[in-house]
Amino acid sequence: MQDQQLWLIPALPLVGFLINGLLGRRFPKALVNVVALGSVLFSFAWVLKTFNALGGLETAHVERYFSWIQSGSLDIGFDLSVDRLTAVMLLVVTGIGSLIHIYATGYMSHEGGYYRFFAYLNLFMFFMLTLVLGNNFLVMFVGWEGVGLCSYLLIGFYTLKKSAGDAAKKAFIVNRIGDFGFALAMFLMVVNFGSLDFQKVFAAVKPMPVEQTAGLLTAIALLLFVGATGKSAQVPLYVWLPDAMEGPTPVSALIHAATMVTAGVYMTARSAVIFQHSPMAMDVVAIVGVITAVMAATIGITQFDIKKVFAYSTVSQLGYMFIACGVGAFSAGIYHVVTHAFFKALLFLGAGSVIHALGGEQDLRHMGGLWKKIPITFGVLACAWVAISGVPPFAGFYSKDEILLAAHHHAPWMYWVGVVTAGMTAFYVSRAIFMCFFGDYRGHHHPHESPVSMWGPLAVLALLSLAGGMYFKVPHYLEPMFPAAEGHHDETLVMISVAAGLLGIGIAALLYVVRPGLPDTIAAAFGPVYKLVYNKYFVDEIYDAAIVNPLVGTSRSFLWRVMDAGIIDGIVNGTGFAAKTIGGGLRLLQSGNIRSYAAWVTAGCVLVLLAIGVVAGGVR
Amino acid sequence: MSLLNLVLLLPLLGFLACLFLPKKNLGLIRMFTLLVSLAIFVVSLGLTAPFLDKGNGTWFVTDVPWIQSPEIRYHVGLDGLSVWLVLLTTLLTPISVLVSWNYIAKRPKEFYAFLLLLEFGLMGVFVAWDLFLFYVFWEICLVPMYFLIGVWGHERRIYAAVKFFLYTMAGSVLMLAAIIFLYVKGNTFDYINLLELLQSGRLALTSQEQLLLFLAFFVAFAIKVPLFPLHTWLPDAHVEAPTAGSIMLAAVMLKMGTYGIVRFCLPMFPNAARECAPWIVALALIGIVYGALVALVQPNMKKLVAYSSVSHLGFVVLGAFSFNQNGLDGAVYQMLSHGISTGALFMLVGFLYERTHSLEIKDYGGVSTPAPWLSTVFLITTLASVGLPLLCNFVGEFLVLQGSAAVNIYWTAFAALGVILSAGYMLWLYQRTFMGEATDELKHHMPDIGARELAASIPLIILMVWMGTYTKTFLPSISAANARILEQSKTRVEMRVQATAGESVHVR
Amino acid sequence: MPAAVPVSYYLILSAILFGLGVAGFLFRRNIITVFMSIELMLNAVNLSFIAFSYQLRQVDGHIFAFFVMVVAAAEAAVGLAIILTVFKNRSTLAIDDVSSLNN
Amino acid sequence: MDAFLFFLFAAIAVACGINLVLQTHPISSALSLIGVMGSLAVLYLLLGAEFMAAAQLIVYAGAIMVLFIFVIMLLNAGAERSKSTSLLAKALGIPALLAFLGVIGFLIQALLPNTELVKFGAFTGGTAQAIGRKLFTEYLLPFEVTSVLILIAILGAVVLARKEI
Repeated sequence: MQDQQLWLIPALPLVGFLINGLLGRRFPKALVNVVALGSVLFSFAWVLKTFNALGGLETAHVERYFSWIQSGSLDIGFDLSVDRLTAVMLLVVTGIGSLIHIYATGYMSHEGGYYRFFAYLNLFMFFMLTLVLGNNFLVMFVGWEGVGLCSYLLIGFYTLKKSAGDAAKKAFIVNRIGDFGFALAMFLMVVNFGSLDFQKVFAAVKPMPVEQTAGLLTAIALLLFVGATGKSAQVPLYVWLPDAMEGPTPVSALIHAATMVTAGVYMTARSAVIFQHSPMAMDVVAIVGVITAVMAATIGITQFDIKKVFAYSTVSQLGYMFIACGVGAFSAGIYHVVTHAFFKALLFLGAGSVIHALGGEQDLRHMGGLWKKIPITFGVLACAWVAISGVPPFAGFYSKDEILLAAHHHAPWMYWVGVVTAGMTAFYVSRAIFMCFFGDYRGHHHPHESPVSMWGPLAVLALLSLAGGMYFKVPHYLEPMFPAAEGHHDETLVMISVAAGLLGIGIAALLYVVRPGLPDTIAAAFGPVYKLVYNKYFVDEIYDAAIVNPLVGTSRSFLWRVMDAGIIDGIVNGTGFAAKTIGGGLRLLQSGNIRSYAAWVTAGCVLVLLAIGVVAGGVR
Repeated sequence: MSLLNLVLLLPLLGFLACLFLPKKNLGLIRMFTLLVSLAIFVVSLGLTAPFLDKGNGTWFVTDVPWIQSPEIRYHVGLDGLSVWLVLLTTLLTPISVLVSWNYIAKRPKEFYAFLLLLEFGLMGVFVAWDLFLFYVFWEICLVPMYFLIGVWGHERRIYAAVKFFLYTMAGSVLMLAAIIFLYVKGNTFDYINLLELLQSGRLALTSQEQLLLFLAFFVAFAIKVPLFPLHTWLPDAHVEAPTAGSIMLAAVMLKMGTYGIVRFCLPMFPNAARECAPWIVALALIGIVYGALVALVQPNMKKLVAYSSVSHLGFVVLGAFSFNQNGLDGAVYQMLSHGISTGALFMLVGFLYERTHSLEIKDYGGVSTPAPWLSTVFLITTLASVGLPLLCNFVGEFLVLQGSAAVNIYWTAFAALGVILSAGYMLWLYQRTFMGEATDELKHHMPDIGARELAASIPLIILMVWMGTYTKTFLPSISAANARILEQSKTRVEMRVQATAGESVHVR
Repeated sequence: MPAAVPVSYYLILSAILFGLGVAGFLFRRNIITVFMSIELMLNAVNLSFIAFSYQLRQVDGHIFAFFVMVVAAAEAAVGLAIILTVFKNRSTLAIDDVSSLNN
Repeated sequence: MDAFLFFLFAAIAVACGINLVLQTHPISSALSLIGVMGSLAVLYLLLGAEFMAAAQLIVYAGAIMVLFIFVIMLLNAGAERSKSTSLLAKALGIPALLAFLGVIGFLIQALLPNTELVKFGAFTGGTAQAIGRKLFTEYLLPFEVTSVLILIAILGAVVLARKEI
């Protein structure tokens, strides 16, 4: 296979970033659009061209550029590679990315810092593509940290809002905690395998025995998973994602729903060889996935901010993907990544369209009855709604089905928890849709439909949400990499999960359309529980109280004031003070009185004479 | 005359020439200094040629007698370890001049003259191959820095300057004693000769002597680094120093300590170094986390950056005492990248100070609205400082952590906590300073970055990216020099095996 | 009484005179007297030079004494000039009143 | 005879020395100092230092002491007003002085037990001729330096004694 210039794929958005970032301030909006969209579309086109040239991709296509870090026997290059897993991710990233760029030209048209927004978005594309294309863990880490940075920049895009700044910082630092695990895993790999290249590492791992208990591979797998929990917002590091909704809505759609947050899943699937050697790590992954899925879904039920609902939904869906990885159905996980990218991007963009229509209103309690006023938005959101609820034959149904079947095969209880979660998912999304579009309008702003640049991409995504699951048979495509588990397709299990989804929709319809007063009654009945859930189990508060505040407090009151200024500097200054005191004592001798000096000299002479006497006596 | 001698001589000539400039003519003085320092930088670029070409070896050696008795030689040379530090010095001097352009109004002639003298001393430290010469340069650096802090500093400048001076002197006196001891034993001050004597075993030190000598050198260097708990002079010195002083202090002067550790402590006393390594690593690790935690709560920008230096330089010490190629390469790389990133941070803080005359973080907020480019430059520097990949600090930190992981993964885990915390304090600083709403008064006093400031920033930004991506420029020569140092610090272990076995047969 | 005394007697005399000079320096307050005490000490030292010169049968001691004398002359000239100046400025000869070393 | 002369002039020298210290009026001290110098000149003679004896009388007793007396009279210096001297000087100085005398006396006795007896005429190397030869050969450079020293002293004295200061 000849050189495909893979580097062009991430480089084009980078060029777009540089042009817009350095010169964009003076550009008219149209030119900014051309640069930003052009670079991403070109990148998308290049991806398609590459696949066309590479054909079936039975084996990975690797391209090596130059050595990045070379020290001793360690040699890490800027190497990119494409295989089928990468291919899926590349299409999702560039495809959805292009759509969201188009959408953003409409959504952001009235915002200040227009060029800056697109520059950041292009930078994000660069890092995300680097993450996906990297042929070793370190290049992947470059993308990994880079998307975290872009997430930071875009969440904090509204620099005037303090909450945006806080959320951005939180996202970055929590991600850093995850990266800490990722980095440690890399160090262990280098120490034990001498390389970070995927091929070399996996070749070294493959012959190793499967570890039943703790061991090197378990440690590496778990540390990698720590990285994944940070990036993909899993328990216990999911707290940044709901706050990240401070960013502009296209960002939420692109970064915090469709692409970046799935990087953890991609990384887990990429390292499948390592995980497969450690059943313990796999169990941890699955259980964390289950906990996250349930917990986030319950919180999602109670939220009133439309974006927060979808954010918790994202967390919950990511939990699903990790369940898939944890039970060994990596291809099902990636399948869900793809379908989720379709319908969750659509949900967010649709929500953005609603927010745009209502002039910035995000609270569900101030919406209602909008289906007549913004019918297109309602139409596309409805597609996403059925897709996420798992209604066959739409996108969500296929991937969720795959996951649940695999879970049942691995451990039936996971299946049942998954079914309940699916029901809850259907419920809260339906709740959001009902509260938003049905009943009477409760707001004040005059709603207006979004421009075509916004609903155009929505329509494409709606189409994908409806038919994407059916046409893109991701597990089948990935079969050479992840052989399908010996699955017996059990119709009953499928029926049950579908029923759970429909039940969720039904209950939501009952509560929010037929009997609108009921939810408050129920909330009141479950008072304390409701409060606990509504306040997100007080996780943020617990983190603050248990980690952040003690850390800052101790640093300030003990380490700095006592330890540094008090003890260490005290010792230093104490030495100085002692010297001064002794000197002060000696200074009394220097009275400035010549006669007392003379007396001293005389006394000194006596001593010298005595010394002479002693020496001379000794000589004799 | 070799190029190195020229590079070394120019700042001294510039210093002397500066003294004869008319006292009143500020424009002439600063322009003269700028041109001189730029010329030095351009000439010093030539020094890199053999390293880019071949990558290893010692170049530009001059070895002539200086003082007959005791025999002290003017022995200078350049290897992969020194060359980049020299370049760092020559790069940051013109930047310091640019930064001081409007800021220094009091006694400008002396200020700029001292800057050139400082450059001379710093370069000398990095190229001296004679221990006595090294010591002389080491002390020369002290004088201009003392005056830079003491004359052009802020309110508590005298306290800070004296503290700086005494701290450093305390260490260097120990080092002088050790140097003299070595001279008495080996009858030479020449580093190469001494190393040869020590390695061949002709100059045999008892393990206790070696330990004491190692500690004498190490304490001198550790104070300069500064290693926890010898660091308390640094925040004071930085807060009080003028911007140019802070830049030179953080970016280059601290590297004297780490350079000394790598150059002298490891190869000359390998056994003692290995014996002490666990303790030193423990201090380095504490320093990394401690510095980061204390930086987290600083209300003063310069103090914050100063404590972050304590944290970052802990990595350098950690890497050096990992005794492997990755760790040592990382340590040296981290020295350079810390020089660039922290130098830039101090410079930017200086820019902010010039505008509002405050270093307190609470006096800022929302600066990015009136000064978007300044905040962009600051953000890039911040990101470099927190070790974002593709920017300079990442490479160094990665290699250091990799090196320490090869020894003990728990060290790495502990040190990596510092990386997390660095994101915390730097981003918090950025948020509190640049994000949010700006007051009208702040907006009024906050013009965006000017041409002169941009000229000082851009080279640093470019270097941050360059050093983060194309490490091939720097790393091979550093690696080669480090490989030799590692080799030197290994051979003596064999010697000791021989000695303890009491056999004259070669062991390996 | 012996016919002759040994050289050590001269040395002891020298020591006694030197001691008297020191005493004068220590206890007198008039600056001129203090100065004269110094001259006395110089003389005492000269005596021991010449005594040793006799003991060793060498003339070098005389030369040293000669130099001491020269220095004493120079010192007297400058010292007295200083005393004059001090008196002009302070109108006192008491040594404690002109001590400015003592703040 | 030699012993007698020694004891006589030693006694005079010591007596004059004591007088120098005890007198409160500087002029009395100055006269006592002349007495010391004169008796020392005799002792120099006994030790065979005829040139030095002459120089002692001419330079010291003659020139220098005249200068002193001249200054004393010029300034019209009176007797000291008694003021407490430095306590430290007394407390430390007196014991130190006594100890000094004791130690040096003991050392001279102990270290130089058998010195030569001083007989007039036994050593004749101290003539003007001998000293001149030494001075202008072996000690030429120091001698020339002393001339510079004296020149500087003269200049210094002139500068210091000018009216403007």
